Amino acid sequence: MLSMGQAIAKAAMMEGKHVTYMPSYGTEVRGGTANCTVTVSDEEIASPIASEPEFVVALNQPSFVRFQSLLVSGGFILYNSSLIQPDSIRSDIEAMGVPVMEMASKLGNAKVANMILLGAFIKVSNLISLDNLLKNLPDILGAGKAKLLKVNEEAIKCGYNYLKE
Amino acid sequence: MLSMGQAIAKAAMMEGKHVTYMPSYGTEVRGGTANCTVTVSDEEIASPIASEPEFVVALNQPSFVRFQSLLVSGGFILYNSSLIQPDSIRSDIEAMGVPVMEMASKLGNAKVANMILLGAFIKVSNLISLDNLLKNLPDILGAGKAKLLKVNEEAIKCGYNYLKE
Amino acid sequence: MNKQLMYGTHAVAEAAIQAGCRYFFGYPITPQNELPEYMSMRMPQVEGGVFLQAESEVAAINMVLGAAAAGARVMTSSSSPGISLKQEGISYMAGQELPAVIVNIVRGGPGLGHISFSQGDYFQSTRGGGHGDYRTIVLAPDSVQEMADMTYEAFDLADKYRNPVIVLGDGILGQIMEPVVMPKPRKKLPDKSDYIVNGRIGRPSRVIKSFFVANKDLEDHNWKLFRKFQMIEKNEVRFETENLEDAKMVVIAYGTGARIAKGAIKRLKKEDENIRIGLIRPTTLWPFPSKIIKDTSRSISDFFVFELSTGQMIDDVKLALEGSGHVHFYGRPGSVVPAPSELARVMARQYYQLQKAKRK
Amino acid sequence: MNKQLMYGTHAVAEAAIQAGCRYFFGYPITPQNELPEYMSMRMPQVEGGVFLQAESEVAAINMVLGAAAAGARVMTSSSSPGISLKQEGISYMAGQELPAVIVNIVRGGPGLGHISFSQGDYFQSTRGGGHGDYRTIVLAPDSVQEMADMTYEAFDLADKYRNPVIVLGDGILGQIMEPVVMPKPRKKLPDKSDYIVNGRIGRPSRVIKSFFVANKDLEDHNWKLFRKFQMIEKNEVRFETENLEDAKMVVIAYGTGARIAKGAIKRLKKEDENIRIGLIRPTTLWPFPSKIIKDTSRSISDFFVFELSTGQMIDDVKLALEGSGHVHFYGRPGSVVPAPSELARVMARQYYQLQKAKRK
Amino acid sequence: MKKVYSRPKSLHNVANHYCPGCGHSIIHRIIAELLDEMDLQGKAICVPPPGCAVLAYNCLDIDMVEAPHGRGAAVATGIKRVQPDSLVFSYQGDGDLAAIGLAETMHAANRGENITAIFVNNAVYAMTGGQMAPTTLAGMKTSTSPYGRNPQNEGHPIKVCEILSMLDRVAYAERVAVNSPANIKKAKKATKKAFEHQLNKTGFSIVEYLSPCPTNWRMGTIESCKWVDDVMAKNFPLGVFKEVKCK
Amino acid sequence: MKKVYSRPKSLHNVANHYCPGCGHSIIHRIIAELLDEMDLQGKAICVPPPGCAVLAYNCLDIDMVEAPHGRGAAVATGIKRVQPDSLVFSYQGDGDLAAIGLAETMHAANRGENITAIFVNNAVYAMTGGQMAPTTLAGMKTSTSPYGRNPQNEGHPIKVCEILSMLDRVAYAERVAVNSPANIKKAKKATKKAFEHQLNKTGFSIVEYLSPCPTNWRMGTIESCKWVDDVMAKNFPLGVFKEVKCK
Amino acid sequence: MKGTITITGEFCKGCEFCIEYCPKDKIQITEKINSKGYYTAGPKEDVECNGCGLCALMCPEAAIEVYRE
Amino acid sequence: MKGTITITGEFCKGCEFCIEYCPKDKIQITEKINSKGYYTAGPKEDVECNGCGLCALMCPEAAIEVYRE
Ligand SMILES: Cc1ncc(C[n+]2csc(CCOP(=O)(O)OP(=O)(O)O)c2C)c(N)n1
Ligand SMILES: Cc1ncc(C[n+]2csc(CCOP(=O)(O)OP(=O)(O)O)c2C)c(N)n1
Ligand code: SF4
Ligand code: SF4
Ligand code: SF4
Ligand code: SF4
Ligand code: SF4
Ligand code: SF4
Ligand SMILES: [Mg+2]
Ligand SMILES: [Mg+2]
Repeated sequence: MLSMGQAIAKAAMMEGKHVTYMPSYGTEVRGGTANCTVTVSDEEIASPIASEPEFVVALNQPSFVRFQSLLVSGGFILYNSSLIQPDSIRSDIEAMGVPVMEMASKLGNAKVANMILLGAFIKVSNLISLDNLLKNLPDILGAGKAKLLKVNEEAIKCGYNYLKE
Repeated sequence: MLSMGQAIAKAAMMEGKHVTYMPSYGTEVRGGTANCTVTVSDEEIASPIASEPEFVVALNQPSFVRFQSLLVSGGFILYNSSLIQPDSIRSDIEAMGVPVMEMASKLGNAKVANMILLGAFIKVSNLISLDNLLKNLPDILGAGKAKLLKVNEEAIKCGYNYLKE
Repeated sequence: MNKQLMYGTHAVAEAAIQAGCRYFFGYPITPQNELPEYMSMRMPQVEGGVFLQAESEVAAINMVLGAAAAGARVMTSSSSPGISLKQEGISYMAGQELPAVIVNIVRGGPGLGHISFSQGDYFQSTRGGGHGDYRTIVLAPDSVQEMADMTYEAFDLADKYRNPVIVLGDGILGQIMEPVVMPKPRKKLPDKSDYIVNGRIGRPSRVIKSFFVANKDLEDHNWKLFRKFQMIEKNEVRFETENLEDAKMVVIAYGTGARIAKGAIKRLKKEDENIRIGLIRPTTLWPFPSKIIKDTSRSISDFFVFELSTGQMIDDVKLALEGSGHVHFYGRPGSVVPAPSELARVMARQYYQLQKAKRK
Repeated sequence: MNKQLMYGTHAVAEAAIQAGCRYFFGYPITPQNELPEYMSMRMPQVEGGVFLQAESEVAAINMVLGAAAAGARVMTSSSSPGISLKQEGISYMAGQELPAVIVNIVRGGPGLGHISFSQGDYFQSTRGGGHGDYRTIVLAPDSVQEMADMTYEAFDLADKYRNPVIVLGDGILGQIMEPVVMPKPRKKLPDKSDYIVNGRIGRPSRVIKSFFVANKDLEDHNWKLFRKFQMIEKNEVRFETENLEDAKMVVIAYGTGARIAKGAIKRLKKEDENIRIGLIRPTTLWPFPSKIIKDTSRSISDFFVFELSTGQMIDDVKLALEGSGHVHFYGRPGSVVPAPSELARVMARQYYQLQKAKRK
Repeated sequence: MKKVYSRPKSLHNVANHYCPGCGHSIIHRIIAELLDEMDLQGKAICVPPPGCAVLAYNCLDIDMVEAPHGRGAAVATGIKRVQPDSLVFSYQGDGDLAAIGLAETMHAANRGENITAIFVNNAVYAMTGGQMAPTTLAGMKTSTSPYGRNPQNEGHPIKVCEILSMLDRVAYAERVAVNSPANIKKAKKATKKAFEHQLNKTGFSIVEYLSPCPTNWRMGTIESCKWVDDVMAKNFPLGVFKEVKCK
Repeated sequence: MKKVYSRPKSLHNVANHYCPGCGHSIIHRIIAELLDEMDLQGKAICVPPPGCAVLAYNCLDIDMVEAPHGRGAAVATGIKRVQPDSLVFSYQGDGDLAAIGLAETMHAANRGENITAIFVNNAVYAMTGGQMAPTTLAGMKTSTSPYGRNPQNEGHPIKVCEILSMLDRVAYAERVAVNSPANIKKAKKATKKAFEHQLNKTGFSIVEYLSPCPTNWRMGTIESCKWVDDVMAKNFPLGVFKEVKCK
Repeated sequence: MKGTITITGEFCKGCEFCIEYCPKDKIQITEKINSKGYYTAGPKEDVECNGCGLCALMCPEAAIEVYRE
Repeated sequence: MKGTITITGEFCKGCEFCIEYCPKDKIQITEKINSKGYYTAGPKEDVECNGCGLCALMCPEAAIEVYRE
C-alpha cells in the first residue's frame, strides 16, 4: 500500500506537480491497517492530511469501509476485488473493482498486484500520464529493482488497460 | 562564629525585633573563612546582605582585614585580640580588642570564647539588653546545653564587664 | 509566642510536615542541601514519615509521581539544574493531574552557573519548562515566614487542583534565618479516595495516565486542563501592594528582589518625603496578577520592573499592561545582590527624570 | 533537476550531513525514529561519520556537548518528552557557548500525550526550558524543503553565535514525504581552533565551562550572553508574509499551522475574491519577528493567531503588538489536524464579523 | 467435563493490542493467572512505562500508574513506600529498564525496594520500530544497527540478571523464556516466586523474560520461538541467578 | 645533590582549593606526574563534573570540559569520538559516577569507549556537605543519614569496580587507595595502566580511588588515612578486578 | 483421558502456537476472519482432544478454554 | 644516603602527612602561617634526611621537593 502511494507521489513529482505523501501512523500501538495519503496539486499544498479525498484506493475490506465514508461527493473508489466484496456502496460516488490478485498471478508474479492497481488508478484519476509514468518508472523503482522493470511495466499497462475494456 | 551570630539573632528576636541571619557561603568550593551577617531592626528588613554593616565582630586576622573595609563610616569593630594584631585601623571607625581566649581559659572553658565576645558586643552595640539576653539564654542555647548555662552566663557577663572596665 | 529563628530551607521542610507531607524524595544540590538534610532528621521522627534520598533528580520526581498517585502529600526540592532534570516528570504529573509540591531554591545559571542565587528560572517555572500545554502554580515568598506559609498552602492548592505547585525560593531565602511562626499541624487531609490507586477492591480498576490513544481524546484532555488553568487564573491570583494610591511610579518585583525594592523605596522616602513610588509584589507568579497591574495603569503610567535576572517577568508585566504604560527595567542577573542603596539610586534617577519630563 | 521525494526526517538528516555534520547522537522516540535510523545507515557511509545511539536523551545531549567542545558539527534529535530531558544539557551548552543543532519533532503533550504531533513546545523552545537566562535560536520550517534548508542553515547559525539552535518540526513535517532539492555539500567549515579543546600543545590550556566562582564573574558572563542574544535579535529575525498590503485581518501561524492557514486563506479567496486576509509566518520563533507585526499594526488592527496548542505564540504576538491591535485566537491542541476548510470557516466568521462591526 | 483452563478474570474481556505471537501477551496472561490464583487482583498496582506494553491497562484489570520512559523503578518506589502492603510491579522493556532507566533500576534494586520488575527482554525497542536495544545481540541487524550490532562500537548485550544479582538487597533474580510450554510453566513459577518475595518483604525481585517479537525480528511466530532457544538463550542463559531465603 | 622529586609541571603553579589532607589533591598529583612522565600533557582532555573537583582546571594544567553532574562518561564519549587520539578521562566522585550518572557510566563502559574514568570514592557527597553517597558504608552517619545508613532502607554501598568488571568491553578496572606511601605507589601504577589501555584502544578503563575526606568524615587527616585501611578497604577490597591484554 | 476446547474467535490472532504444540493435531486455522482481520484458529471436528491444556498454556491471547473429563 | 628537602610554604596546608611518614622525623609544623591561613610544615634544621622521598610521595599539595646525593 505504502509503496504504491510513494510511486504515485514520485510520478507526480516528476511531472512537476506539487506533491505530499503522508503515511498513516496510528498510536505508539501495534496492529491496525496501514494507509497513506497522497496529495497532488498544481499549487502549494496546504494540509498534507486529506479530510475529504477525491480518490480512494482500497486493498482490503476494513479500508474499503473506512475510507469510502471519507470520499468527497462525486469521488472515486478503486478497490481490490480479489479481496473485497462491497456490501454497500455510497450512491454519490463511483466505485470500480479490479481483481488484481488473479491478474497478478496471470502475469506470474504475485508482487506486482500493486502495480496493476497503480495502472488502473492513473487511468481513472487522470492525474499522471501513462507515458510519463512509464518513462520515469526506472527512477521510481530505484536502482535495486532494475531487473523487475519489465514485469512492473507490464503490470501497470495491464491495470491501465483493464479499465479500458 | 556562626553560633554567636545566631545567638545575637535569637536574642534580638526574643526582644521582638525584626531580625535576619545570613551565613556566608562561598562557592561550591572548599576552604575560606566563615562569616555571617545579622541584621536587627525595628522595621521589616529589606536585604539580608549588609553591604555596609554598622558593627563587625572579627575572630581572626583575615576577617578583620576584609570586614574592616566594609564598615560604614562611624562603625564599630570588635575583635579577638588573642589572635588579631591590627596593623592599621581606619581612622573613621572605632575598634576594640578583647583577649577572649585568655579570658576563656581563665574561666576554665575554651569553648566560651564566643560568649565573651557576645557579652562585649551587646555592651558596645546596645542592640540587646543584657538582662533580656540572660533571661532568654536557656532558649538560645537550646535544651542540649542546659548544663552549660552557668558558665555561658558567666562568660557573657565577663565580656560585658570587660568593656566597662 | 511561638516564634523560632529558622533557616528558610528548614522552615519549608517543617511547614511541609505540618501540612501533612509524609514523603520527601530529594537529591543534594547547593543551596538547598539543608532542606533534605532537615527532612532526613525529621521524617523518621514523624509517624509514617519517609525520607528517601533518590539517586538523581530524575528519580526523585518520579518517586514523587508514584507517591502522589498512591495518595500521599509529597514533596521534592532542588535547585536550578536539578529542576531542569525534573521537567519531563513535572509535565507527566500535570498531564496525569497529580498533586505535589516542588521547591526550587534558585541559583545562578545557565549551566553550572553559580551556587548562590538568582531569579533566572522564572520562565521555566511559569511557562512549563517541560513539553506540552501545561502550567504549574508558582508561589513566590520573600521571607522565611512566607517560605513556611506558602509551602503549607502549596499542598492545599496542589490537592485542590490536582496539579504540581512550585515554591520558587532562591539561594538567599533558603540560606537566611528569620523568625517564623510555624503553621499548626493540618488535622484533616483531603479525601483522595476517588482517584488514587490502592488496589481495585470494591471498584473498577483505575489508571493514572497522560497517554491518549485517540488523537481527539488528547485534545479533549488538553482543553479540560486548559479550563482548569483558567479557573486557577480566576481564583488564585495573589499579590501585595504598597502605596499605590498616590504613586507616580510603581515598582514590580518578587521574592528577594521585592525585599530589596522595598528597602530601596523606604530609603528614598527617607531622603525625599514627597517621593511617590508604589509597589506591586506578585506572590503568585503563575497565575500572574495581571489585572491589578492593568488597573493600576489607569492612573499610573510608569512601571519599574526589578529582577535578579536579565529580564523574564518583564514579559508578564508587558502582557498585563497591553501597551498602556511605560515599562522600565533594572536587572542584576546572577549571584550579586544589589544593595537597596544601589537600587534606590537607579530608581530615583528614573523617577526624577520622569517627573522632570512630565513638568516640561 | 535534483528533486527527490523525501521524508521530513530524512531530509533533516541528509541536510545535516551536507552541512558537514559528522556526529549524531540520538535516542528513539516516535515520531522522529526515522531520523536516527537514517543516520545509522548514512553516517558510516560518510568519511569520518559517527552515529551513536545513546542510552537516553540525557546521555545524547551530553555526548553532543562533548563533541561540540571538541570542535565537531554535531546534531541530536528527539521529540517532546525527550527534549524535556535535554533541558539541563541545553542550558549548560548555552552557558558554555557551545554550538549544536537540536531537532524537536514535536508530539502531543503534556506527559506521554500522543505520538502524532502538536505545537505545544513553543514556550519550552523559545524561552529556554532549562534553568537560567539563556535563549536558543528556534527555526520553524513548514515543508520538507524547509526542514532541509533550515537544518543546513542551523549549523551555520550555531557556529556563528556559538549557541545551540533548535529546529522545531512536528510529527507531520517529520512523517510526510515531499520533493526536496538538497543543499550542496558545505565545503569549508568554520575554523574553531580558537576555542575548542584538542590538547594544549603550543598554547595555554583551555577550559570549556559555565561555572563561575566569583559571583560578579557570572553576572558579567550573563550580560555578555545577553548582548549576544540582543545581537541575534537584531540580525537573525526571519519571517514570510503574504498579502499584507491590503489586508484587513492578518493571520499569524508557523510550521504546519501556517500551511493549514495558507490553505484556508486560499479557500476563502476562492469563495470571496474581495476577502482581504494577510499572513505573517515567523520562520524564526526566537528571535521573534516582532517588528513586522508591530509595523503591520499601523494599518491593520486585527490579528488572528492560529496554533496547534492552547496558545503559546500568542504571547509573543501580544508582546509585539503592545496593545496596538486586537488579537483573536484559534487553537487545536494535541494531535488533531484541522482541515483548511475548518480553519477557513473559523477565520471567515471572525473576518466578516469584524467587517460588519466596522461598517456599523 | 470439568473446566481445567479458563480465561483469567484479571484480564479485561477484550482482545489486546499486541501482535500475533507476541511474548507480551503471554506474560500478561501469566500475571493475570497468578493474580487470580494468589488472590492479588485487589492488591496489585502495575507500573507500565512506554513500550509496547504502555497500554497494559487495556489488558490487565488492575490499578496502574503510567511511568515516564525508564522510570518504572522510581515510580514503583514512590507507590510502594506509600502503600507498603500493595503488590507493586513495574512492567518494563529492555530499552526501558536497561538503557534509559538503568540507574533507576539498579538503585531501586540496591535499596532492596520491595517491588518486582517484570522485565521483558525482546532484544529490541519494539514499540518505536525495532531499534537497537542494550540487549540486542552482537551482529544483529535492527533499524538503528543496519549493518549489525558491532561490539567494538556499541558493546555487547547487557546481562541484567547477572548484574543485578551482585547487589546485596536483590532477593530474587531469574531469567526465563516464554517460547514453549515448558518454559512458560517455569516463567509462571518464577513470577510467583518473585511476587512471594515481595509480599514477604525480602527485597527487590526481578524476572527477565526472553520474549518473542515476531514483528520486529521479521520472523514468523513459530520461528521466533525457535530463535529464542537457538540464539537468544545461548547469549542470555536461563536460570535463577539469585535467591535469598523467604522470611 | 640530584633533584629526585619536583613538583610536576602539569600542575598549575598555585595552591589548589582542596582541604588539607584531601585525597583529591593526591590523585591530581598522581595524574600530573603521569602526564609529565608519559608526555601526555598536550594530549590530555579532562572532564570534571561538579563535585569537589569541579575546579580541577585550576589545578591540572590541561584542556578540560565541564560536564553536568553525572554525565562525565557521556561528555567524554562525545569528545573521544571526535578526537580519538586524545587522552580523554573523566574525573568523577562517587555521587557523580555511581548515583546520578550510573547509567551513563555503565553504558560508556559497556560500549568499551576508549576513555578512562578516574573515580574518586570518598563515601560521601563531599562538595555539597557530606550527604549519603551510593558508596556510604552501612551504619555510617552523614548529613542525610543522621541515624546511620540503614541497608534495609537505603541499601548497601555499591561496588563499582566489581559491577563494571562484568561488562565485556571493560579493559581495566582496579581499586586503589591514596592513604599511604605504598598505596599511593600502587595507585599511580594503576592509573598508568589505565592510560595505557586507553592509548592502546583496548576499551574502557577505570581506577577507583579510596580517598580521604577529612572534612566530611569529621576526622583528622592522619585518622582519615587510617580509616581508609581499617574500615573502607574492608568494605571495598583493593585490587585489580579486570584486565584484558593490551594489544 | 478425554477433553474438549473452545476458542473465542474475537481474541484469536492466528499465531498458530496452539496448532504447533497440540499433541493431537486437534486445531487448525479456519476461514473465519474476526473483527481485527485475523483468520482465527478453531478445533477440528473429527479429531480427538486429550484435554492436556498445552494449547491454552501457549495461547498468548487466553483465547482457549479447556475441559477435561 | 643523604638528602635534603624544600617545602613551598604557599602550597602547604599543614596536613602533617609528611611528618607522619618521614622515617627520620625530619619535618615539623612551623610557626609560619601562609596566605591561606595554614601553619606550614618545614624541615627541622638539625635532623638528617635520607632523601627517601616518602614525604613528597605523601604530600597532597606537591609542596615538597627532594634532593639526594
Ligand atoms: C523520554 C522518552 N524517550 C523515548 C520515548 C520513546 N519510546 C517509547 S517506548 C520506547 C522503548 C521501547 O522499547 P522497550 O523498552 O524495549 O519495550 P518494547 O516495546 O520492546 O516492549 C521508546 C524509546 C519515550 N516515550 N520517552
Ligand atoms: C543536576 C545536579 N544535581 C546536583 C548537583 C549538586 N552537586 C554538586 S557536586 C555533587 C555531588 C558531589 O559528590 P561526589 O560526586 O561524590 O564528589 P565529591 O565532592 O565527593 O568529590 C552534587 C550532588 C548539581 N551540580 N547538579
Ligand atoms: S512489536 Fe513486537 S513486542 Fe511489540 S506487540 Fe508486536 S510482537 Fe509484541
Ligand atoms: S570536602 Fe572532602 S573531598 Fe572535598 S576538598 Fe575537602 S576533604 Fe576533599
Ligand atoms: S487440550 Fe491438548 S489435545 Fe486438546 S486441543 Fe489443546 S493441546 Fe490439543
Ligand atoms: S494460540 Fe491462541 S491466538 Fe494463537 S492461533 Fe491458537 S487460539 Fe489463536
Ligand atoms: S625525603 Fe625521606 S627522610 Fe627526607 S624528609 Fe622526606 S621523608 Fe624524611
Ligand atoms: S604533606 Fe605537604 S601539605 Fe601536608 S604538611 Fe607536609 S608539606 Fe604541608
Ligand atoms: Mg524491548
Ligand atoms: Mg564523593
